[in-house]
Amino acid sequence: MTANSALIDLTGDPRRRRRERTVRFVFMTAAGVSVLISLAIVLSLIEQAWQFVVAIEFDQLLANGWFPRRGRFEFLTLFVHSSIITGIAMLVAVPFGLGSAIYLSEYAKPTSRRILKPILEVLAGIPSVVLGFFALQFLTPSVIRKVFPAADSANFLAAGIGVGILIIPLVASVSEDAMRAVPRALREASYGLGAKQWHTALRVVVPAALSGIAAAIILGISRAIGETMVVALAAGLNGIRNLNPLEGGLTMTGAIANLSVGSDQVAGNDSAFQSLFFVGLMLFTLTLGLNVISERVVRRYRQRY
Amino acid sequence: MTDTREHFHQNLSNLEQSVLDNANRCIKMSAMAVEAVVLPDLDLAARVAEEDLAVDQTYLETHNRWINTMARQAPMGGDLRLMSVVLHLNTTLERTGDQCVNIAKMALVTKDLPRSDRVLQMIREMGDLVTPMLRTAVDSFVRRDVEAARLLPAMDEPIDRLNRNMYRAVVDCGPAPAVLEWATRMMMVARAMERIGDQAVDIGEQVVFLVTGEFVEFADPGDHDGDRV
Amino acid sequence: MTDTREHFHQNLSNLEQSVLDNANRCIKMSAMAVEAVVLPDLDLAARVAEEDLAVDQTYLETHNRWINTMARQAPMGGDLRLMSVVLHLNTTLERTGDQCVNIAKMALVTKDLPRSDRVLQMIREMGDLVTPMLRTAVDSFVRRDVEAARLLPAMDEPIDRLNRNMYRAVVDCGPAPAVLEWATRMMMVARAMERIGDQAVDIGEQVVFLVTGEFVEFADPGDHDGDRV
Amino acid sequence: MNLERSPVRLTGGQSPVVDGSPGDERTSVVFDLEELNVFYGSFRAVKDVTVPIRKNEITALIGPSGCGKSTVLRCFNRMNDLIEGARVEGSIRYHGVDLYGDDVDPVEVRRRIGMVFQRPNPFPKSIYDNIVFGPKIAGRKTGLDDLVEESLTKAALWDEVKDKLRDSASDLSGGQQQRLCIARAIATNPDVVLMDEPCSALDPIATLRIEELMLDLKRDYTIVIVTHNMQQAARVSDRTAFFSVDVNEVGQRTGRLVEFDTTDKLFTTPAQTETEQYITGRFG
Amino acid sequence: MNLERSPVRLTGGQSPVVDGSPGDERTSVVFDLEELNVFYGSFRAVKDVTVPIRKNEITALIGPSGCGKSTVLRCFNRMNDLIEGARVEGSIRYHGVDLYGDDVDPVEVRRRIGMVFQRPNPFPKSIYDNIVFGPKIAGRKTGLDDLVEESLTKAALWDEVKDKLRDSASDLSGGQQQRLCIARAIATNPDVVLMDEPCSALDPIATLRIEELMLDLKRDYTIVIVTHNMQQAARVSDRTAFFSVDVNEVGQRTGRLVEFDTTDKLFTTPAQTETEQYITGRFG
Amino acid sequence: MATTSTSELVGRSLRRRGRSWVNTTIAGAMLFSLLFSLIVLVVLLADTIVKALPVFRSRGLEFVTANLSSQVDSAGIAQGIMGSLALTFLVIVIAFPLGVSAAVYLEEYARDNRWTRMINANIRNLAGVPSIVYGILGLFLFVKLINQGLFSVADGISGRNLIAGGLTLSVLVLPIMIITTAEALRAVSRELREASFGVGATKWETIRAQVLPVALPGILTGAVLTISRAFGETAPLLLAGAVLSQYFSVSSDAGLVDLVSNQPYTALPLIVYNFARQPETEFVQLTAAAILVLLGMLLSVNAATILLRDRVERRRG
Amino acid sequence: DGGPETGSSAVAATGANSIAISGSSTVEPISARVGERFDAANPSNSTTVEGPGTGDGFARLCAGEIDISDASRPIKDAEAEDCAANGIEYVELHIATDGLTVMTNPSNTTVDCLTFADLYALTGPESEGLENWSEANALAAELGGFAGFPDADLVVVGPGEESGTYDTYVEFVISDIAEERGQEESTRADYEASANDNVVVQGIAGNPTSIGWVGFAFFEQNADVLRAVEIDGGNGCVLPTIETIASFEYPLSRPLFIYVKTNELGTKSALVEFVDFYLSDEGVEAVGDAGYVELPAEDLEATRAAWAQAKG
Ligand SMILES: Nc1ncnc2c1ncn2[C@@H]1O[C@H](COP(=O)(O)OP(=O)(O)OP(=O)(O)O)[C@@H](O)[C@H]1O
Ligand SMILES: Nc1ncnc2c1ncn2[C@@H]1O[C@H](COP(=O)(O)OP(=O)(O)OP(=O)(O)O)[C@@H](O)[C@H]1O
Ligand SMILES: [Mg+2]
Ligand SMILES: [Mg+2]
Ligand SMILES: O=P([O-])([O-])[O-]
Repeated sequence: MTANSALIDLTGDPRRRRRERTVRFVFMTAAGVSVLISLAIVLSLIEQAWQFVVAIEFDQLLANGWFPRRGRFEFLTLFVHSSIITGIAMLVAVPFGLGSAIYLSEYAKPTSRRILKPILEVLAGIPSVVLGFFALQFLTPSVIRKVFPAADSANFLAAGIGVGILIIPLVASVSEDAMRAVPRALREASYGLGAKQWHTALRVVVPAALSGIAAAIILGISRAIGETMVVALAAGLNGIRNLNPLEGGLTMTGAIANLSVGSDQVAGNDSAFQSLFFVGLMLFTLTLGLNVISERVVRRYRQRY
Repeated sequence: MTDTREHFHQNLSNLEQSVLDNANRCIKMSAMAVEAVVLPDLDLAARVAEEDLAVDQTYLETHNRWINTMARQAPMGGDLRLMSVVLHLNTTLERTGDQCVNIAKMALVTKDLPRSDRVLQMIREMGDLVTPMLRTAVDSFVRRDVEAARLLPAMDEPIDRLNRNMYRAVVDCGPAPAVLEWATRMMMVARAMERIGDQAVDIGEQVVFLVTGEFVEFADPGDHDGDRV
Repeated sequence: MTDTREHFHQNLSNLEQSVLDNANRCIKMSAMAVEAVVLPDLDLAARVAEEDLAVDQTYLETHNRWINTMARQAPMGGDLRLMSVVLHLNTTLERTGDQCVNIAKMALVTKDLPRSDRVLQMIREMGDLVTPMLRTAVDSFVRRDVEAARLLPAMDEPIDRLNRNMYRAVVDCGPAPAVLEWATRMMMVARAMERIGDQAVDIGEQVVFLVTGEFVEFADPGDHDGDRV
Repeated sequence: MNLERSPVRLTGGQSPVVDGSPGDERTSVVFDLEELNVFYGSFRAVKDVTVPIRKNEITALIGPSGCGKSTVLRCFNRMNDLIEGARVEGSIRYHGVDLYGDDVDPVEVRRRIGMVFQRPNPFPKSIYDNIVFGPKIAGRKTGLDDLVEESLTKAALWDEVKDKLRDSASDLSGGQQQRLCIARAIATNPDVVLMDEPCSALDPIATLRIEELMLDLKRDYTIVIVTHNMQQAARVSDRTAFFSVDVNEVGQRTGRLVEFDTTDKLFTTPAQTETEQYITGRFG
Repeated sequence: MNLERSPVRLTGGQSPVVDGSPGDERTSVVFDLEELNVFYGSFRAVKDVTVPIRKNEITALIGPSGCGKSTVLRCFNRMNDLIEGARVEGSIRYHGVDLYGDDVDPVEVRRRIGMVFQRPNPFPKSIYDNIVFGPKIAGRKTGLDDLVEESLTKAALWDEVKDKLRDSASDLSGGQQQRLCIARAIATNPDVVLMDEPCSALDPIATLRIEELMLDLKRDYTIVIVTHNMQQAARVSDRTAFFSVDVNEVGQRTGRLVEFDTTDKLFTTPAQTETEQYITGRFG
Repeated sequence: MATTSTSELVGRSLRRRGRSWVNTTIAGAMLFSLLFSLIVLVVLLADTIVKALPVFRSRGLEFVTANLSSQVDSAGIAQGIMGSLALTFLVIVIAFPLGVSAAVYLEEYARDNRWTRMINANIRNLAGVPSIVYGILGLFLFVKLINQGLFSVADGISGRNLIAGGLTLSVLVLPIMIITTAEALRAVSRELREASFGVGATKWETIRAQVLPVALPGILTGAVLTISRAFGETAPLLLAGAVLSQYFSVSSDAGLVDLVSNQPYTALPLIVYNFARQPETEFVQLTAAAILVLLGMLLSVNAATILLRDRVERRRG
Repeated sequence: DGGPETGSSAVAATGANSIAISGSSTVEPISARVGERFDAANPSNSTTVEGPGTGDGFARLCAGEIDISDASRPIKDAEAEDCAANGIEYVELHIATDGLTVMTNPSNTTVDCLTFADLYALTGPESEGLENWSEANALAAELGGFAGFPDADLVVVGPGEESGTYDTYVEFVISDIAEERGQEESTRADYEASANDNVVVQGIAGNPTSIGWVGFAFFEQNADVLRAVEIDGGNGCVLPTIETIASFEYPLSRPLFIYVKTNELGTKSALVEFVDFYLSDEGVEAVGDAGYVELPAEDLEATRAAWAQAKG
């Protein structure tokens, strides 16, 4: 009724409304920046990479090895080297990372967890350049050369192990999250059926967290491919394709770092310099792809619980 | 449509069945009691008393089970009405049983007394009315038949009339004291049958309540007894 | 100790109060009804009939509120027993009210008839017994007094006896038909009072159930009526 | 107000029975839902709900899971605005004003129409700050102490907490927390309090205490409560709306008002078979 | 067995009333708790519980929150072993064997004494795999198909899922999931099934269905159920143990058995005032 | 008697059948994989300490306060420490408010439409982009544009300054900052928000008075972790203009503006990298010593984080 | 403008009291020491010394971005044209001499002295794929070298292709023969390359049958774990020592330069003072400190004269 409509005023305080709009705008701008950044990344990469691609001949991409100075831009070599290092890294990170995750989430009592978990956190906090030095100055001379005296001073094995160590905390924490997201109820159900601890851990929890674990591994791969400093210090600069883990070679990130550190050849050669953007774009695309996949996988387990 | 609370409804129909058992006993007893008085047949009277033991037994059991069911199931809606009706009918039927015993007992105390044909005829007539009425009431409950239940006050009408006329018939029996005593006893029998009629009406009321949820008295029960003013 | 369900318990005590209201009405009515017959006083009789309207009204209301309370509160334990007792007493008291009306009506039909002193004396005696007995029963309920309730069958004893002796007294009244008619009517009055006594005993049974949770019949009610075999 | 409208609506096939009661004339209508439909995206969660909510009464919304009780409740104070894609059709009038009208500020609506939720959700602050938050943001600056005492007293919590108003609200027991939430809701001086399964996280004793509180509160407020618990609706409410749910081929559940009536009537002699089956536990 | 022991124990001041019933002699005792005390660290959560659990009966444990119902229940299959610092004193005899005896393997205990939890917790695997998990780890290799059918049939779920045994259990409704959990529990062929508030996450209709199922199952199994819901205990159980809780100065809550009796008796004429007050909603 | 036999039978079936070696073995293997990380840490630290010992023994903490030098025996890392601290400060100033604001927008304001989902996915992906790619961005965007005077702060500005480095690192950690903040915000229960809206609070009032205070510990933990990440980053700075050399010096009369916008800079991790490339065996020792300082600073940041988180967890119960 | 720039290529040599030096990594230690000593006396000065590589230094010098370009070889014509096009004027100052040192593991006793032909056979473009010393015998013999290589694993270690040291090695050792044989003027691609000379040193030290090359300073630092190989440039085997390098008797000796931009000499007094100091007796000590060979007095005077002339 009109009498009541007059009595009941629901229009609210205009000042509060205005303030709402202002605040909202400020926050929106901030969010916009993140979009700008990714645009900037893609644009800066694409523009320069494009210049590179048009500047070179196609067979230069198939030439033997990655030697920008010689106009040999065999990207495949970089990719293979990156893959080898990533493979070695995952051989280290997956068992140790997963094992750590299983131990922390399934076996460790709260008190021991409080003590043990920081190990991984501390390891995660070690800068990669430190591990690069470790790989170069400890792993190669004091470990690898002891087993394989023939190993080169810069070799995939040391770099791979270094990268692997670097990734253990990532794999461990993402898969531990996934395992801890498995409801306690599921474990109790398993124990309630007379399952032993390892049954519960390996047959109930791990399968339930499988997609999270998969995501952890994919993320680990993505991180391994993008890791720079360990590789730059410990993997060597060999641009010829090499499949021997005891010898070294240039990876994608190594190539970028190498180009960025600067050299007389590059300064005078457009294509060689722009190859940096080309490799950067490849790296970006590759890790993006992996991240998207892991995201998909993660979303699957998020949905379940 | 599945019945989710089958165990409860099983329970509930068991309770209803107990009440029906008593109802059927009462129907049988009312016929037997009248027969016992009219013949008179002391064995029959004794069997009525015996039946009543079963009625009382069932009554007590039903009451306890009613309380338990109520505590356990917290029924609602129609189920709740049924529970309330069950409790009510349980009491009513126990009383009906008692009335039957009251009638049957008269067979004993009147067995050697002289009779009045007119009074005996009236008792017979009432007996012929009251048992079918009780059966009608119980049937209306079994079939949840509101129409049938609504007929009961009308069926009670002749019984009331016969009962009212009893005074006159008894007084007319005098002056022989033996006959008078017999007739006086018969007045009690008539009164008991009249009450059974009332209880049948009461059952009918409960049936109407059970089905419609509305609780009404069919008629002022104060009217059933005594003369119209 | 706070009472968490105060609204419900408020509800419950309102229900109990309604039953008590009817109980007190019945006590008053039973005294009035006997008085009306003995004097006889037609006004008093009319007032009994009037009271009964209130009893019936309360009875219906209580029944409906009972169902609602039951549906809403799903009581348990002592509360549930109280609910069951309330339903039972509600019915019982409505019938007590009816009995009082039945008695009072006799004032009307017997107002011009000659009387028998002996019978009148017996009626007086019964009246003096039955009202206090009803009061005792109601008090035992109010106070949840099992001891008092257990006294009721004993109190019913003299009433039953007087009622049994009524036959003889009535038969002894003959042969004057007018006196006989009056006496016969008085037999009905006695019978009604005897039933009120029974109902008082019934109330006592309920009190015992309410307090102890055990439901027992104090005595075979079939015994209250008619002669001992 | 809208009492002249026929309280009985017949809207074809499966028309809900919306019955008046003898008390209709005594209380005025606070909310008037007409042909309310609520959508989540393109999916219709609730269909054609027509219900009047009366002043100083407790109205309960009951029905099986997913029948849209919460959905309807959250329309009363436009809480659904916060849900992505939620959309309302039909009208909700609040004292005659269209709640979803253009110049209606949902913030203002929520101040006037308080809400209490399923799990007690006190702010992780002191008891005092919990109560004064609403009034403060609404611009109130004075008399806060009195307000706190008044609200807590109304919520039957004052005696238990008066000595620890500065303690964290999280240290209270579940039942106390829920009463605090009620106190918080009434501190903004609303005239309606909505409650969505306010006792489902509480134990029976705490539940009963909240129910008692609701019965006290209806002297001052109009209360709408959603509950899973039939017994609870029966215990506390004056009127009950029973919703049922139709499931379509793809498993989407659309709620539908089956019956609206006084609680006494609905729980003892429902007009609809569906209601009877629900309350007696036969279903499906 | 232990029937010769006096069913009535008097342990001083606040002795719980543990009453027998006419049926005592007909059923044998499966569990015999005597003077059970459970500690979490140094804190005593449950005090002096003496309760016999009888075969093919449903025994309900009720009481206010924190009174130790779950704690006691989890002693029956040594689930408390999994909680750090949990410790049991007193004795639990299972068919006369001390459950906490030195050479008793808790894993074996849990196989014979199944458990169903508060929220349905199917493994995120197929329906089939859920059922066979227990039997398989126990070494069973053959007749699994039959076992699945049998368990699901017993759990009143077979008809609903027989065509989708390989589908994920997560796609079932809440009520179906809980029945699946019951099926899973009985697939290891236990003789006792423990249930901790098995319906508290379900709607009323699903709840009633589980209750019906329990009543069916007690033909084959002994069931112990913890419930918050008095009505539920009343509806389904044969005997009920009512626990109360004493709160000490520092707010620690120690549970205590107040009364143990047949459900009929306990809910209509409890022997203890405390029980009466609890079931009639007066408390505190 | 039947009773005894039942109980005997039951007792026998419940009896423990020896310890499960499978269980023990598996538990041991899992524990070892966790301890492997510890072993690595210990070896790494021990190796570094052993290598660094001569430096500390001969120079004490002097090399921490000394500037870079081509002479091994006088080379110090003071410039790296100062540079790293300055960069960290810039990251806090730039990335923290920006990241928190963006997260608040995305979590609290943005409608859940394709656009928002895209932005969210985009941010998550940015967090996974290798840091060296951010270096490319820093080089292309900041170094170059600043050099061209686009972000002119002072006259004669150089593109290779702290601003470029700080911006590059800020951009690098921004997605992580947004994600951790968003996670902290998401952990705030919906109930709390509804409670606030329910008493008539606006969105901003709800966020400011209820959501942010609750999320703050989480946001801060995330921020500290993020910042410690920025602290240890090397690769992007290689491209973003940090000086990678044996020697450079900063003018002693450079003002603050001049310092951030017009003076060369480096960071501790870069010094480590550069030292590690030097020929002299003494540089190996110096590298190790620099690493110890770097780790020391990082560990104190991490320890603070862990303490902070433990306190928050305990407070929440 | 889109011109090529690396991360270390954008020092704007603008401030009146800041000096930007870039270029050869070989010369970097010398310039760094000089800068250090200069700054000690002039704290308001800011000096940056970097060593990305000789060519890079020239590129930046010619872009006007730096004040001084270090160089381990003379400027190429193309680079000089670039400077001219940008109007950049400079003066070339010869400051020291270095000897590129070919090394092997001390346990390798079979090889004492190598000719350019031997080195070409072992590390030249045609050696790509060789994994055993003996496999190089044929080519070495063909080119008239030593050719007596044993049957042992061949491991070649050296600085990355980006370095001027690599450049010099190619120029001195490979170019002539490669040009003659119509081969690419580069080493084999499949050697162990590292930007970190320390890694190169370790690579050689860690492998008994390795061969590699670094600047003399790097060798000297690690003389205990390495063994320098004598080089026969046609005039007999010569071991690299301070003396043989200074006298250019050692065939792989090379001059080290700084190129100073002269455009701003009039306005930028700090730069003038800096170069003055560089060439002073005190400044020149840095050469020896860094492990390089100081110029003979007459050469130093020539350099000082060139500088004096440039100052005008
Ligand atoms: N935010 C949402 N988006 C999409 N659908 C929704 C949303 N919230 C509820 N629904 C759907 O709307 C229907 C009604 O939901 P609502 O929560 O109102 O039911 P309810 O009666 O409160 O159920 P419950 O008793 O389980 O709380 C359900 O089918 C539900 O799945
Ligand atoms: N793991 C534990 N550690 C320490 N104390 C515990 C633990 N579990 C339960 N308690 C305490 O033991 C007491 C009994 O808890 P329990 O869970 O058995 O109660 P409950 O009766 O099941 O309560 P609810 O009805 O809330 O489930 C409580 O005071 C509780 O706080
Ligand atoms: Mg809801
Ligand atoms: Mg519990
Ligand atoms: O760094 P270089 O001296 O080899 O150019």
